[in-house]
Amino acid sequence: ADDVSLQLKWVTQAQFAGYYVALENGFYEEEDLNVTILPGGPDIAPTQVLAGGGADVTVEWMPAALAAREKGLPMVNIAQPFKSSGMMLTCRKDAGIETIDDFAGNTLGVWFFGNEFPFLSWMSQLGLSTDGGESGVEVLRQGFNVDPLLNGQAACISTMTYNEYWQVIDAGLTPDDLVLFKYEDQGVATLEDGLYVLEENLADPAFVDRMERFVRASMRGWKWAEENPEDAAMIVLEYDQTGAQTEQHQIRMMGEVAKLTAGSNGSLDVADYERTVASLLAGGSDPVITEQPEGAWTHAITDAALN
Amino acid sequence: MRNLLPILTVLGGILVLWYLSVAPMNIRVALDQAERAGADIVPEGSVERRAVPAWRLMADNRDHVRAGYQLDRPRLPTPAQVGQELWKTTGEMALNGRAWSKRSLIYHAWITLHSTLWGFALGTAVGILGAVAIVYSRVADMSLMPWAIISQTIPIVALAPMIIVVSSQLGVEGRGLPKAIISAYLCFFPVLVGMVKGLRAPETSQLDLLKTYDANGWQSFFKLRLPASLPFLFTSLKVGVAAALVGTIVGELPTGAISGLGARILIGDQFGTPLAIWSALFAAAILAGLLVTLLDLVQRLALGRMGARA
Amino acid sequence: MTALVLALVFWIAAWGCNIWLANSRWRDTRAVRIIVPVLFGVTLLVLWEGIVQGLDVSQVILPPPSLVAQTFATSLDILWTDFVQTVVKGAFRGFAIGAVAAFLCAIAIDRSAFLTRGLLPIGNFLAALPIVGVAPIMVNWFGFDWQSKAAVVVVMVFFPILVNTVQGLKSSEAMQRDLMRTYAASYTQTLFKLRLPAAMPFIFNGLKIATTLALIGAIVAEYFGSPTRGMGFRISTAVGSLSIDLVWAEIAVAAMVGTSAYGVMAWIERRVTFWHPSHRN
Amino acid sequence: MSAVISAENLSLTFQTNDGPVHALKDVDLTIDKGDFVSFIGPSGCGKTTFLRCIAGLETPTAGTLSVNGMAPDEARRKRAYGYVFQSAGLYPWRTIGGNIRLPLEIMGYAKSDMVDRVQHVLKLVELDGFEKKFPWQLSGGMQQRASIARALAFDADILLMDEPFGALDEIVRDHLNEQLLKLWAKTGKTVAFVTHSIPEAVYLSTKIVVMSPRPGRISDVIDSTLPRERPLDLRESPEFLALSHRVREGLRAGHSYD
Amino acid sequence: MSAVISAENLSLTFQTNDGPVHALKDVDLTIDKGDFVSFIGPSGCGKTTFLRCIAGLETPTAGTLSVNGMAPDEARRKRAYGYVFQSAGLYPWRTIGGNIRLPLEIMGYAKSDMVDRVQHVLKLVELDGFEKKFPWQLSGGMQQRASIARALAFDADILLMDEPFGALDEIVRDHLNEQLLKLWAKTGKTVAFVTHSIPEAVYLSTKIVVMSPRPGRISDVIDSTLPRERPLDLRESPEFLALSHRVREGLRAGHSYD
Ligand SMILES: Nc1ncnc2c1ncn2[C@@H]1O[C@H](COP(=O)(O)OP(=O)(O)OP(=O)(O)O)[C@@H](O)[C@H]1O
Ligand SMILES: Nc1ncnc2c1ncn2[C@@H]1O[C@H](COP(=O)(O)OP(=O)(O)OP(=O)(O)O)[C@@H](O)[C@H]1O
Ligand SMILES: Cc1ncc(C[n+]2csc(CCO)c2C)c(N)n1
Ligand SMILES: [Mg+2]
Ligand SMILES: [Mg+2]
Repeated sequence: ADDVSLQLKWVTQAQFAGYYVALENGFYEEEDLNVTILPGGPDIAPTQVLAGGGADVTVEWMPAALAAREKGLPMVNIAQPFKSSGMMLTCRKDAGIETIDDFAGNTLGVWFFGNEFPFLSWMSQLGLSTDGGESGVEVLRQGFNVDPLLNGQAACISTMTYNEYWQVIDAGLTPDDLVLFKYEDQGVATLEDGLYVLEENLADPAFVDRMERFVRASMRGWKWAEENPEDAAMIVLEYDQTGAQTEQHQIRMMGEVAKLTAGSNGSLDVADYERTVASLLAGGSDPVITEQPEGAWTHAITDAALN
Repeated sequence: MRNLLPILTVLGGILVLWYLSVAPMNIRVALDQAERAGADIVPEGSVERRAVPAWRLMADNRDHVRAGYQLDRPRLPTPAQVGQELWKTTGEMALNGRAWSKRSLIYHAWITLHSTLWGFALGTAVGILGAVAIVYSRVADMSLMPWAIISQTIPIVALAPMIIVVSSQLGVEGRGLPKAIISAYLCFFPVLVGMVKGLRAPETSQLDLLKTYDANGWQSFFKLRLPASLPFLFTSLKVGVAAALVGTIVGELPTGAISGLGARILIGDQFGTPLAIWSALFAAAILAGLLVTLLDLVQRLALGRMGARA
Repeated sequence: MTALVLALVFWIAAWGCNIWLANSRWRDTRAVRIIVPVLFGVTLLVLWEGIVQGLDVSQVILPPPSLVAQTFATSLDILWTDFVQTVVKGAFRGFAIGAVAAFLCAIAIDRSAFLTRGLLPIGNFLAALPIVGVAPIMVNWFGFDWQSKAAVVVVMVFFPILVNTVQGLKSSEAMQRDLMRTYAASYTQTLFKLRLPAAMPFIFNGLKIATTLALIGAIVAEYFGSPTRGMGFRISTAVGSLSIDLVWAEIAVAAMVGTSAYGVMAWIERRVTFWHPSHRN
Repeated sequence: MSAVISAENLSLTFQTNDGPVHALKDVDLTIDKGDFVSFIGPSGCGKTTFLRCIAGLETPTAGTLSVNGMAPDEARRKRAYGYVFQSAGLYPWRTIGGNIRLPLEIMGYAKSDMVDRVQHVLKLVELDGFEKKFPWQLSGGMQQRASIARALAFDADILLMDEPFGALDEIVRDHLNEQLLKLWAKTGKTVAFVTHSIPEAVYLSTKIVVMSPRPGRISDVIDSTLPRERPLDLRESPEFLALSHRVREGLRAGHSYD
Repeated sequence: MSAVISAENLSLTFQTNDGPVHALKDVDLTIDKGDFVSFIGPSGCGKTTFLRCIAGLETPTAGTLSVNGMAPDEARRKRAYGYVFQSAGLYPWRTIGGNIRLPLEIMGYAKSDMVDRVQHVLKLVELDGFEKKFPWQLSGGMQQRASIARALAFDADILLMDEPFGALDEIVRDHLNEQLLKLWAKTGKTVAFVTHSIPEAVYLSTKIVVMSPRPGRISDVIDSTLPRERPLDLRESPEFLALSHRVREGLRAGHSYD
């Protein structure tokens, strides 16, 4: 069997259910692959791991991948299991937020570590400065939890539809207390959770062959997970070594993730790609990327894998 | 044993203070919860309450103060809650034969201990070898010592991700080794400093004595310098093992997130379960206590056999 | 490859030079004492540059020191902002608060032999704990700005200083205390004229340990939430955007700050405890 | 002459882990004003303990002890004596002048008075010019003299000295003995002096108290027959040797050799 | 009798930060086989330095010195002498037996031989039965005897002793002096002995070397007129006192009192 190592963007959770399902159900084995899944963490940059040769393929968000590409690390999107973005800004009504016009003068929680790009380009499209002050917004680097919203340190925080949002709900706030700004609805959605490899590797036919099999099996995993959310969640729990994830949360997460993967067969939708690039380029004075990327994606793998 | 009563008294004092702090720390969360459940709270609305000091809230909402002691997600859990959580994730699981389950703190403590011991071994070896080099070579003494100090001012958290990337590039699987390296990085310094002191502990007259016997370098190392340094070694080993544990946990905090006590703290933080954080913290404390006590015992035994006074 | 070879040659030459210097007849001069470790440090940098260039290591994994220096020079404003946020606001204030609190506590405890006996073992135990673990709790309690960082630092430096001070206060010899009794000296007189001066070497020992802890504490705490400035914030964000050169620039700042803080502490120590055998010439 | 220090049936037992240690047992002794009394005896016979009882640093378990007609503790509070310890015990962070000033600061002397007194006692022990030096910059003999100066700086009529010259070599010791005698003659203080050296005890004292251990008690009290004026070579006189012999015999009686 | 140690025009200057220190200057001395030579002199006059030169631990800057007809360093490698330091300097982690065995282990003696030798010297210094004790379990005098035993355990004809009894009290010291004399008589070793005590020097020696400082030189060499057989009370004889007087005068001449 051929070895493939996959670096995840975050800790083991249903966000990555497709890969765990493929592993557990033997889809990889059927493709004659021996897959190792490396969980991520708050200080693990998948891009860096890829650059260092610690993994063959990584799950990454497109803004971070394109930014890395500009840094001289040629990452290429070979598949895009997530069709839509799950990111949103979750705000408290009692902090006085009703519409996007209320942001000015408030504190907003944002993830950094390569996840800040969509937010930054959104703000610059809204014409809000992110250095604090009356006319702009005060940005707080959100940690790993939703506490800033709960104890009032921030008016809004970043959440994923499938994860942090539910933690806010679990903590006792009701949907009535909250206002949600989905990036999809604001027209600033960027592509999340794609599969990326190093460009130089694509010159190697053996590698390309392995990736074709890998993507095929992974997409089988995703489709299986969409159809069997509860079983998929249990499989994820099986692989969670921290032992801290709960069944309820993972099942719920799987349900939400399924909505995001639903529209994708794994092949990158070029229109989505272009929308993402446009959004990142339109960053005003401080855009995330400065020029149109070349060769940042390929359909070669998915075309071969899915036919 | 003479110290038992004072220690218990101080511990008792700490417990009382802790219990007393729980009410003001948790009152806001308790009131928010009660309000959502439909109770009348003065003043209304959590935003209004932010301007009111905790003692006022407690005075105006006496009925809800008690609720602060039973929250699921307290800002400050009670000692009893922490104890229960600890027991649930250790003793109770062990009794059910699930000590090695991923949900058991015993399993995570073991992961942490494992890396700590490797780091400790590595750090101790580096520290002792460095000390020998420093004591026997002037060049090493002059060039290494300042850099050993400087090395400790570098934030290891910043190095952690790089250590992981580099070691995976070198073909090392898993996170155990990178953690052990970080832990060794913190551990070697106290051992080095202690051993340098220890190896230099023999007085000139003791060294001269060996010279009058025309002893060679090995003999003076094994018959004088090494035994003379043992008390220093043990003292610094105790500091070193504690440092190794800190290193492992720091290594697990932002980079591990897979398993180990540091990962439990991180995950506990991410999912807003303070009890998980607190119980992992206490487990780490217990682990540190056990390690230091164990070394203390070894020290007593070894030095006792070497004729140290009881 | 040539770069690597050159670096190795330089390494051997510098090491040889150091051996010669350390055994030369100027070996005890101030200049040699400074040159030797500096040359050693330079050797490390050259070796690093040589390895990175020679083995063509990607700069998103390990940038060469030359690039780090360049980034350092061009990012002075960022580095300064982060320095103010993390060091001046977080670490320094936390250190000051923690040190003063520990010192006052030690003096209070010291009046009771009973409390001292109870607190010393506990303090020693707490000083050995992985206290950085409280960082997430402190961020939850004190918010994301410098206050929570200072709080972590307070907790981290408190116990080493407390334990050392209490031990120091006990360190005056029985004879020296008896001398005070023969003068029928009051408690405060004995404290200020005997026990505090005698405790100084211990107190400085605690302070020196605490300086390195303070920086680590302030940086780690930033990983759990921070404003958009600070050394911990920058390091983590820079890793995320693969600006590893900036990470190293921040590391350099941390090392310089830590080393100078330690140096200043050691300097004050030498002034204050000039009488201690380890400082007499 | 009146009794400055008087002990009657004095006993002191330390409770230790290995059972009680009888450091002093039924000690009777009177020291008159102006006396120079030496205590000599093997290690552990209670010399230091007795001096500490006088100083009010230790509380006897039985018997009575009065110093200047008061209880020792009261006398201590009244600053009735100066105490010189075996090791000089100067505070290393103070200069010689600062060390001598220490008791004066504590007792609240006026600034100008302090300066005078420090100068005075420095001259007395022949250390003028060393005021600004730190203790470790001085030889052992000079340190010991400074510690005597410290005990002389304030007005106490009693001087308690516990083996002050124990750590010094014989020649320096001879010299300090001579100086101490002069000083005693000049100031007329009452001195209680502990020593291990027979010649020292004989040379200095008007009264020699020989002690023996387990339990610590007085085995001989010898009134000196030597004149008050004592040149150093008095020590080769037959009278001196006879006294030495008597002391040695007294000592040997109570001594085990290990 | 043949010269075991002979020094001619021996000088040693230490280079220090405060300029050169002339620890020894033009020292001439011959020590014959079987001699017991004491060195006495004020602190800093170079006694220790001279002994260390003999032992090959210090290199003279001028003059010649031979030990057993060899250069001192060669003699050291041949293990020509046993050295007894001022403090017993027993290794605290070794038992008394282990401490005495130390030089034997280093010199590679056979196991069985070691056992015999340890037993033999323990008996010699009257410490049989204490082999398994640790140093701290012994009194100061016993520790000092153990350190002498350690220097006797291997076959060296020369014994170099640097103030071995400096830290002990007078009575214990008397006792050890007596034992040392016996041992010397029994073994016939050549002894070089440093002391601060005049009675000790006079009581023990066949030859007393009086030294004076700055620069360190020999100011007097006194051949003892005392018989080889020396009971303790010899010390009250006129001959003894006369010798003591001569030593004291020699000392005082070269002494500054600090
Ligand atoms: N604080 C104490 N606790 C218990 N035992 C004590 C204490 N102080 C002294 N002793 C014991 O009391 C006895 C007398 O001691 P002391 O110090 O008075 O003897 P000393 O005559 O001064 O001896 P030395 O000549 O060695 O100074 C000794 O056996 C000693 O061990
Ligand atoms: N290693 C050294 N470096 C510099 N000076 C030294 C050294 N050793 C001894 N001296 C100096 O040489 C002189 C003679 O010293 P030495 O130790 O021989 O004296 P001593 O007669 O043994 O004195 P004591 O009776 O105090 O032991 C002293 O002034 C001393 O300070
Ligand atoms: C410090 C921190 N940095 C980044 C992320 C972003 N992130 C990585 S995967 C993922 C999906 C939800 O878990 C998200 C949001 C985070 N959560 N915390
Ligand atoms: Mg005493
Ligand atoms: Mg000497």
